[in-house]
Amino acid sequence: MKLIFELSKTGRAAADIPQSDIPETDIASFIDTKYLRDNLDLPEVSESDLVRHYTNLSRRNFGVDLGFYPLGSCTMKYNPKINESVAAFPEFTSLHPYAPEAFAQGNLQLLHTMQRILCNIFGMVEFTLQPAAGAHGELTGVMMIKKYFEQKGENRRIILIPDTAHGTNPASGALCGFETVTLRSNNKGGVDLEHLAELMGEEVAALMLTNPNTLGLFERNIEKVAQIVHNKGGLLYGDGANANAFLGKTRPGDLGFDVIQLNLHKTFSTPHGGGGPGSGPVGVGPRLVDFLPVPRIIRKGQELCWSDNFPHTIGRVRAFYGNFNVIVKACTYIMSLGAKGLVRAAEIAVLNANYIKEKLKPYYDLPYDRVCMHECVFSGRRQEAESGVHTTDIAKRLIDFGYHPPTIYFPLIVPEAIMIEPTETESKETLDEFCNAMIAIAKEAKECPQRLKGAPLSTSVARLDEVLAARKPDVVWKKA
Amino acid sequence: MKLIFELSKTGRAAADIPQSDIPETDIASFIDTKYLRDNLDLPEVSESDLVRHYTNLSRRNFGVDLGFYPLGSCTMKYNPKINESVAAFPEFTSLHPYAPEAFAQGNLQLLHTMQRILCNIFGMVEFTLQPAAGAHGELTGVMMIKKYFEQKGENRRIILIPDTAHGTNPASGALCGFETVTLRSNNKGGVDLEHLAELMGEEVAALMLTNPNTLGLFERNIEKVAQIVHNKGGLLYGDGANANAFLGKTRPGDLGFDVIQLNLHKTFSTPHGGGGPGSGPVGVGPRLVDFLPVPRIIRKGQELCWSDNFPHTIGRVRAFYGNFNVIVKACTYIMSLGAKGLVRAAEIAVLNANYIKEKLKPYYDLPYDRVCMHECVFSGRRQEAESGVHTTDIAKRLIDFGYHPPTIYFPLIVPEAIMIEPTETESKETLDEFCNAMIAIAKEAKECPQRLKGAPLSTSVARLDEVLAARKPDVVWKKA
Amino acid sequence: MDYCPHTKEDIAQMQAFIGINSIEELFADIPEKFRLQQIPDMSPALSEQETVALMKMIAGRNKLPRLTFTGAGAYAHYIPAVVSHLIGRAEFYTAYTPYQAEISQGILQAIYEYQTMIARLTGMEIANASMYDGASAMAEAAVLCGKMSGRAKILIARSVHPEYRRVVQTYAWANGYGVQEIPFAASGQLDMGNLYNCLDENVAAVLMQSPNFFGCIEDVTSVANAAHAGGAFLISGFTDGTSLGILKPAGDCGADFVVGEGQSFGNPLNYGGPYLGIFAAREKYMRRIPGRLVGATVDKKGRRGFVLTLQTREQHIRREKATSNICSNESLCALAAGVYLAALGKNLRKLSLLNIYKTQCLKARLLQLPGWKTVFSAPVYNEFAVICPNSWDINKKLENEGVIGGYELTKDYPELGSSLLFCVTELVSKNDIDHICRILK
Amino acid sequence: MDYCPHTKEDIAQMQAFIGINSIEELFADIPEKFRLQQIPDMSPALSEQETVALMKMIAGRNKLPRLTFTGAGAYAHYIPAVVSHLIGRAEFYTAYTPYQAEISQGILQAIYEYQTMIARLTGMEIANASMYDGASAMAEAAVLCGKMSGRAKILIARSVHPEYRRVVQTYAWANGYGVQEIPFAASGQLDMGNLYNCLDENVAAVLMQSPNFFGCIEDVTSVANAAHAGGAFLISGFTDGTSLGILKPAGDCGADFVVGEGQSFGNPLNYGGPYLGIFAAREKYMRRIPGRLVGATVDKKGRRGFVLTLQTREQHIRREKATSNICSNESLCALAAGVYLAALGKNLRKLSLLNIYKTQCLKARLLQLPGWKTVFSAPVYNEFAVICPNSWDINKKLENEGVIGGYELTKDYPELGSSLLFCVTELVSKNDIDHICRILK
Ligand SMILES: Cc1ncc(COP(=O)(O)O)c(C=O)c1O
Ligand SMILES: Cc1ncc(COP(=O)(O)O)c(C=O)c1O
Repeated sequence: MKLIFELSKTGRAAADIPQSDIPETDIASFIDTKYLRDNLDLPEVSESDLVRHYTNLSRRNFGVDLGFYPLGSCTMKYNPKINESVAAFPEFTSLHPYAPEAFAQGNLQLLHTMQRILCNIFGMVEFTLQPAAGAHGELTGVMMIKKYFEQKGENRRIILIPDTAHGTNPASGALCGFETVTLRSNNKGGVDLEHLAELMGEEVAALMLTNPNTLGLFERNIEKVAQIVHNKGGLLYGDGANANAFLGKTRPGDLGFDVIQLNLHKTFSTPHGGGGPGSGPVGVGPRLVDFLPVPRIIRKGQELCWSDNFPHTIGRVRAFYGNFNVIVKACTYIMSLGAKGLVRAAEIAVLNANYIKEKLKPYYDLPYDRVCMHECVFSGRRQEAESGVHTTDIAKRLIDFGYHPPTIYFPLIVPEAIMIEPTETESKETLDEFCNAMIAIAKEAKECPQRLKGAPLSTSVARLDEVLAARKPDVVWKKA
Repeated sequence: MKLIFELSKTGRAAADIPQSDIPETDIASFIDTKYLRDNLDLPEVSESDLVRHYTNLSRRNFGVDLGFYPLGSCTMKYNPKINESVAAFPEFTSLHPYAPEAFAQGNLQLLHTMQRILCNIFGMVEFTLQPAAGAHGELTGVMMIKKYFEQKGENRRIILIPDTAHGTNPASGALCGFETVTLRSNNKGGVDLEHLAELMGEEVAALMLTNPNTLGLFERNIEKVAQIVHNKGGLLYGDGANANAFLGKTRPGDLGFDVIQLNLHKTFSTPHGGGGPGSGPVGVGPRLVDFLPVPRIIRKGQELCWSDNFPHTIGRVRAFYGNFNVIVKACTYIMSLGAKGLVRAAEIAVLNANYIKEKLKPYYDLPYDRVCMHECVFSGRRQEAESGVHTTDIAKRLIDFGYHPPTIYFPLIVPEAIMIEPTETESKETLDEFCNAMIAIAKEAKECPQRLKGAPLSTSVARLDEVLAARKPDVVWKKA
Repeated sequence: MDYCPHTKEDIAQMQAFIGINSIEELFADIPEKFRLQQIPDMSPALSEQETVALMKMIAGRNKLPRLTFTGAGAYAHYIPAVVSHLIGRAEFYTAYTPYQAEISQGILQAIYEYQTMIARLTGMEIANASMYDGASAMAEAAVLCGKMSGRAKILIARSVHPEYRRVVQTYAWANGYGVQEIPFAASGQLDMGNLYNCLDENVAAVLMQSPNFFGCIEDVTSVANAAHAGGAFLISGFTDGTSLGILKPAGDCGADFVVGEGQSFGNPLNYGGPYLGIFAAREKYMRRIPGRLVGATVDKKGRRGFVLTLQTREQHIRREKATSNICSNESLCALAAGVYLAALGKNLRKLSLLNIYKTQCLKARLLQLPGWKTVFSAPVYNEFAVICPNSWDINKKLENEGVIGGYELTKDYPELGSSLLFCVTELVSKNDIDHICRILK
Repeated sequence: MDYCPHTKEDIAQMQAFIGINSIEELFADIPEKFRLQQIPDMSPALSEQETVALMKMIAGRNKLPRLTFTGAGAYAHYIPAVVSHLIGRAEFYTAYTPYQAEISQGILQAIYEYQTMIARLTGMEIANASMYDGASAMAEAAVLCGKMSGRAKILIARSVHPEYRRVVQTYAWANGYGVQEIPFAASGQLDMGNLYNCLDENVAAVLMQSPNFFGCIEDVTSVANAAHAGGAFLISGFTDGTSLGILKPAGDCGADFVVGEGQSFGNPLNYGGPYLGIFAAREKYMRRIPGRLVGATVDKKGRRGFVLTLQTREQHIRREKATSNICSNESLCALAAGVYLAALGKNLRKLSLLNIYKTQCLKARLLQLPGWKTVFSAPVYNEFAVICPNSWDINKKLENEGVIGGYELTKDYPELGSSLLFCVTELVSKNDIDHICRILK
């Protein structure tokens, strides 16, 4: 397809500007021309060209609304349409963040309710809704940990991170000036308790744990893990990206987590938007409440208001209050499901993952053969060994079968990893058909590996040259 | 793709029903069970399945938002998104048609304004917005004609219809009990005046004329035509489906038309919805005002109200007031374009059609080689003679080039007709590319006619067996 | 704003190619004396922002009610969010009639599915792709019966929606048919005795609705038997389509045609339109019915596909001999209905029940008010008629509280005196019922 | 409502296949004592209709203003209807990050186009695929400059948005950097004298906005020269992105990084989010910047295509050595911005002018009120500060008329005393200006 710039023609515009109802004056009388730009090189297209361009682009994109999207660690569940409709209410979309609180009582109630609900679900004392995504929440959490020890006058410069952790965990630690040290997993895919005990010292601020972890496995020794960390005065950070696995089954607060970030855009069904916006609320236990970012919602008589008046706060991690409109969608979802619906979501998500795990076990290597939670992680090493086919090839071939590929090559400790998260919104029929495709591909890998290496065949472009893209980066179009 | 019924599974539902806040009672205590049904065989699918089903179906459909759609006589212009947004205002969508007029002053103002505007544009005395589509408007117009003569005590049972007319014209006459007689066209594609004079007698109620006609040609002798009809006491009916050609250039009322129906879904940019809803307002000159359908809008003091109090009315042609929400879109469009924009639309529509005509003239037969209005009609007879390729084959091959085919085999007086209406919203680039495709196809027709006969190659299904469909009609799915 | 992408240079190049000096030359066929320079009394163009502001202002002159208790042929139901999201897909709503099947499989399959759902819902063998609305669907069915039977009289129950009767009257008049009304009995149902008397050899069809305009459920089977005994067709309609979730469909009662308004299925009130006419029939009439039909077939490779079929019935082929003049129908509304019905599935029955419970609750409560009396004895779905002290005052009282009250029956049925027709759907809560009873006390 | 399609039989079959008797067995890894039976204090499930009613009720507790004169980092602009129609395409909004390029060409190409538009608009060579918001974009740029320079001090103009300063402060603290404020001069622009004094060899970067928080246009070129002379980077931001339609972009003035809030481009106010952080840079920093980058490349057949590129900068590859921890960004908001900018094209300049005319009009009118005085002398875009008798009273007066007045500067700038920051965009008409002047008279 052409680029929007290649459609451009001088003199066209899709959006028009009203005539001024105020006499137009020479701009130079207001602003010295040295401050003015002399060219504005934006595309000039008609409305119809614009609409066709983006509509046709959309048709080259795969979304959950088209089919199964078992991207592990991403919880690509169905995004209910009612969430979109509610979030589009003009009352929610059109208020300025600095609208006097008297204008915004509905919004404040929604945010406040959401905080209370999240506390109930996750067993935390308080939540902030300010962070814009999961990683932003991690950063916020780690900042609070830093502040906590600063406040206590302890200089702890290390954060422990399991080798299964998502890349954002070490990166968040680093962006906060911590040194990160890798914690080994044991052969069951859980925390190696001995290694933890060994690493855990007075210099260690926290352990960042994802539970269930990125192998889709629940940390059976969570109580011991928390003890070891807490006994040395450290804090336990929870990456809640996988919260879909345990809604209503257990609560991180009860398990000993001092702080946890959520990904509303995973667990609570808000759409991912092709990469965002998300929302990454952070919940804290009693130790960290004082350090939450400001502003926080407080009650003044009948009214809810914003307050900056928390002296120990880490400050702010972004302007305004968070990705409000995303939170509206998550809140709508939670209200729809209610107590039982959330539990059922977790149960069916776990059931679905175990079903896939059992179905595909005979065909793909399963490095950790135990009950999994919301996702299961296979390895393509058998295919690699047998016929030189890589996990990438398997993934690309799935596209031809009409599926979005699973997450691949993550977690790093599984070679040729294939990480499948079906979520609860997929039917048994869908899982069966998907498994049949996976089984067919395993067969193809043996019988005609070339077909996999040539995949996908059904898309507008074939496999793209990523090496070229990185070697000669072209990230901004220039007229030839 | 599977049918929605083939996805169905007992126990699923995409939409749920609230719990009753009123005690549930045995239904039989209210309604004798003999009145109750015992089965309800609707599809049972989850919301996600539902969304995927219809989203994937939509992707097997071609709309104006995907590309050029030069369907002659259908005026497939771009459907501005602002029309959709305005029509979705809850104030417009959520009022009951029997809401007291005090609740509906906005709607009434909109309808009233629309009537006035249409009168201005078309030079008529009054408009009704009740008919639901063009053909419904025709029927309404013909009914008024019938009533007019009934009122005058004249028994006129014939309606004259040119051989170029759209099928709805004779069908509308027939649905009103008239006998229809075909009027020949002359060799310039206009009305054969002698034949008209010959046919026009005391038994003839009206001539139904489309101007510009379905050859895209303006009736140069319109003044004489009107004279001949009027001199014999007949009325002149105008099929306004082609009004896009003359907005602001001339007015049917001035040309002598006594009644005209419009197709808002063509001329005024409202989307066709895959076949409807449309809207077919009917405008009348002084002779027919009394016969307009009821209710009509009247002013009572400050308020606008509905009134049934028109004794000579034909009555009603549908319930309520017309396709209100479609009218909102058309009104929004008219307000956007304003006086000059409407004229420009007509001018560019005509320019575009003539441009295509000139570009393709060397490659396809042009039966009437004169300046055309909003559309041009070619014939595929050269290709037929040269290589046995039919207009259908040319049309299907265009699909592979990314275009919706033009209207084909209409008007009936042109053999192998190819009727191209580009509309004003298509750019020169689009026309050039389309013409290049048409030229390439003309070449293919010569060089490898088989490719055309096998077209389309790029669609989810190839050419379908229409004969089988008609011979063994399967219009309702039955479980195998 | 206009939507022409043409730059000055484009126009110049195109003029040069055509060989003209100005666009005006292209309009030379319009006789000079009729040539216009501008549209009189038209406002100038507006930018999009200004257009929105203007239309918001007009919309703002409407007053949205807090509650609506009027049904009478148009019904306020909850519409699941999926409906607008799906019919808002540009590929659906910016397409024309699917004349080119290969690139129209989306709407064709969806309409085929709609036809199937409607046939099942109405208890009929076939259904078409939609008519303009319920009233015109009934009128076209009546005309068809006239043509098929060669008989010139149409009997219509007085308990059919008044506007439908008027539309039938208009179409019948245009075709030279007479229309006669069959009164209702004290039960609110059609007066069978009178029907027998009227059923002579001149009667083409009997037209009725169940639920009828008063909300009363008719004994369709008996009417069908009577009509058939008299050699007439039975055309049976309904008011609120959601009643089909629980009521025995007319198809199961012997009707030859089932027609009705499909608005209740996922289409907003929209101040009366666009709605969609449901038209279902016995299979044997397939080649006689009006409107489009989508049929299943196969492509060259044997794959299932869908096409517009039996087009020889239609005006663009058969012209004056067509079964109807209909061309554009209400496709997108039918799509909405299909999505709605597929979304609810068997829950449509639950919805029907909810409508009944709530209706019975309001009815019981209103009848406790002094001077309020029930009118009819027949069972009802979600509408019921009441006699009340001063219907006009009552509605004004409600109006002042932002509530649209019952439909005033007196206009169309002076014989009923001061009476209102109330409608209660799932959108009305028990609190709402309490609320209006409080207003009326 | 829950969205699980599973029937009882499905579950039974799946359990049997897995070899369990109840789903509960799958949760055996959760130690018994931590196992929950239900979520405390949670309300039961609601049907969709009830959910909508509840959310409508909550929404209804907001009061929508008739007019908004507050900008201060979030701007009310007219959003063309195309934007929501296009970003509402399900293929866009229900997709994840485009890790699998072959089935994600839509969003990849759209973001590549967005990057190009942003680079052109800001006068920079490259731009990334978006950050969380303007404030965090500025903070990440500051941290990056600290890392690249090995210097530990950040200078930030006091005329930068107060919340941005606070965010920078937080990120800087977390990374062990110090932040120092540069005051503003009487003109409202950054105090150059003070800047020169502060620019020692410890300074990693100078941070500013133009227009700045007071709406004043800064002399970015002079600041850039000063910063560079001191061996520091210049990070320049802006407040309302539409100002870029007419103002010389910081890239053309020598800035090393241009960051800012992109909300003005087609994203609704949304009570503060989601918005999008714009991040543009000189090409030479391409391998150091945070966030995703889409790059053009070719497929096996030489066709142009797009991929996420330079991912080795990112956390999922580089982990603790990544240039940032950012993963999800604000893709859909960036898509909206791209659609908006492509829709306006060169009309963005007209829009800027309209904002300026209207702003100047309000300013002139307000300064006629007794006791109202101008604060700064520098030219402004669409915001301006005024000293006025009692800012709190004035805003209350406006509030009572449903108008959101100016931003109260006193909170963040006590040195300015009673003062308001007014913002005027194209949504404000001359009548509106008359209206509020009448209220304030
Ligand atoms: C386990 C885990 N943690 C954190 C994140 C980061 O979340 P976000 O993309 O919202 O920043 C992800 C996202 O993929 C994740 O899978
Ligand atoms: C010339 C002409 N007249 C009438 C009609 C009928 O209009 P509608 O489809 O709105 O009933 C059409 C539609 O194609 C037409 O082209």
